Amino acid sequence: MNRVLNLVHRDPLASDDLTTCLRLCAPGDAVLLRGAAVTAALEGADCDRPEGVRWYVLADDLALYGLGLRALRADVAPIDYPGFVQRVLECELCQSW
Amino acid sequence: MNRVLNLVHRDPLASDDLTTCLRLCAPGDAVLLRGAAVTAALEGADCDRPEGVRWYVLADDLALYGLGLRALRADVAPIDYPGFVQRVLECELCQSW
Amino acid sequence: MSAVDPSANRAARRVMVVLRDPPHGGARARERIDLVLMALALELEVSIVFLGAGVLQLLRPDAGADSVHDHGAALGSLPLYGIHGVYAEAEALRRYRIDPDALRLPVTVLGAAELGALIHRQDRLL
Amino acid sequence: MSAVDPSANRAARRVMVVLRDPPHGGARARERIDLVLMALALELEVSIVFLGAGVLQLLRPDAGADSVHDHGAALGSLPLYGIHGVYAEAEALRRYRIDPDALRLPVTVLGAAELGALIHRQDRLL
Amino acid sequence: MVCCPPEAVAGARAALEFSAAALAAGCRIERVFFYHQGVYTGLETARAPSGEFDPSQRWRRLATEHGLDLVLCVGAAQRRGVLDQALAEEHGQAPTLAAGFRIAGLGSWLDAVLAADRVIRFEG
Amino acid sequence: MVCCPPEAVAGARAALEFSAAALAAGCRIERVFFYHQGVYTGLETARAPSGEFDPSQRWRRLATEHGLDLVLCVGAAQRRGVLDQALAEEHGQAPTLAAGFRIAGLGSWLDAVLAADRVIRFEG
Repeated sequence: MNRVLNLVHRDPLASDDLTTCLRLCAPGDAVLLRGAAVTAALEGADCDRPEGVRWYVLADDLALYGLGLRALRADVAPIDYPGFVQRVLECELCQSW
Repeated sequence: MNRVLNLVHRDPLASDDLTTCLRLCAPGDAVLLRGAAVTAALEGADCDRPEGVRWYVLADDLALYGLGLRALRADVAPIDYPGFVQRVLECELCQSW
Repeated sequence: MSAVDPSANRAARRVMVVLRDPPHGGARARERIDLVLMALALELEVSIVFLGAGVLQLLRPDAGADSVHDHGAALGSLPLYGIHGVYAEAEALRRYRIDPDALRLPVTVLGAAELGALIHRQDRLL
Repeated sequence: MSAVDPSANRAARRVMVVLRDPPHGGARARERIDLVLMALALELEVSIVFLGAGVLQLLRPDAGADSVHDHGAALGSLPLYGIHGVYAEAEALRRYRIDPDALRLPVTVLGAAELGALIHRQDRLL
Repeated sequence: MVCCPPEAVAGARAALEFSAAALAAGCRIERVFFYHQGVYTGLETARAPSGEFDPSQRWRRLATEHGLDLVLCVGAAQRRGVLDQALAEEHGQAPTLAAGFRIAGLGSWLDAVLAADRVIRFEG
Repeated sequence: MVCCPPEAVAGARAALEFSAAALAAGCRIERVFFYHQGVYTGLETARAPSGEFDPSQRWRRLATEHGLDLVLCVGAAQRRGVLDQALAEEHGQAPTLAAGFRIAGLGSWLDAVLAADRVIRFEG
């Protein structure tokens, strides 16, 4: 079974991208939050947490949105672009939402 | 107090436009569903119904989306373009979402 | 993008296209189907899955509706070109109250778990 | 658009601009502010209200963030040009966990009912 | 104000059909102003595939019949590469503005807003 | 595959920075394919306001440094008015394709998809 890296960019409070994506996730998959979706990485953000799914947030976009100094969810790891590349290489598949 | 005609075009299942719009409605206002938002006019559609707000759906777009023969909510009136013009003239203000 | 060692991935043949765009809201929905047609022309094993508002593409405009930009012909031709699978998410059909027997294209309705499994068996997501 | 009788509506002076676009997702957020600036230049009584994802415009990019397309300068200048009111929806600030005291522009936080009342008192919604 | 790109068929069609119905009802249309991605409606080189709804051509026809003023916002147009003769010369480019449209500032839109009884914005 | 228009700064920047990081990590980039509204990145007459992030220019620079192949989808480009010399002649228009980009079919994208280990799509 191939692992999927899910790229989510729309704000989950204004779109259904993230919830749709999470419905289809399997253990071993990853979710990378970028663009306005970085808001879902903040501490207290309300979303499903399917088991075995790794969470990342693009640190550059957190900073761009002025959220770089805010506390993040404990299960979300901030990454830079080289980290983004590594996450892509770790997963066989990539799905953009 | 001026009345507002609200034009909503995004699918309420995929965006927060309609719920935001309804939060700000007052009695006497109108909501006109067009584009992918026509899905909210179907019988059984789940959304807030603020008191005193009139609901319309653009019949052309219902037909375009292949929903013209489906049962509609009892509180939503299908209108054509001349009807759209009349609704605009009835309200002093118009807000597009 | 390729890792440094261009390995034996020429056998990538099972591809899936996820279709989530509502129709008539832009050229995206239609252009995603063009991509499906091209993958079929290259004789890949192509599956498509309609998710969320994408299931609205499966409805035929009413007779008499101004035919502005209907990509129904392209959609309808997919079985002729040997598409491997056409799937729709049960949850999406339920939320949009769409009867799976009245669609312009025969679809296999799947739950999220089965759909997830299917996605994870692909070689590429386009 | 005008009804047949072009009546005494030259006095339309109270205008409101609703800002709902998240920043950095396109030129829309910035272009909506251009419209606010133009209305101010014509000496209208201009109010703006940040709704939904629009409240993200009120955050200043972190120091050191690549300044790609920051329309903060334009936003910050609004009080200088005599903007009448700057409002943000309490519910939006709460959902995005934004502290109203740490914004790039002083805002008046209002509930949906008060905001609704304000909207209904305008002469034009731009 | 038309804010949707020409490829957004439902939005583009609604703006057109609404305008035609308003004229038929005896209303006067002060100005049709294209903003945001709506300015792509006036890009001369773009062409809807044959058989598809073509907003650019339809606006031109309605404008000719009723003397409508079709205006693209200058800032939005420049950013997106729709240039009239003057802008093209300024940037050392070839003009790309379709016949029937002109380019002007946001002020020209606000003038129309204040002159008219109603203002309607068409999105997506 | 880049699907976001150049004005979508966050998306355009992510695609660029990701590509640069992938090259730095020793990956090979088979092809950069612009689809949907992404084709506006190759529109010669468009210009980001000064001081703003300019995806078109940034892609051109990265391509020159690393020999990248920047390709616009022919169907998507024609619909949106981005024409190379050949398309322009066909339509009796002036070309509008920016230097550094070329136009080709979806087949050229799928070739790259099959030749590469990974395919990534950048939206909004």
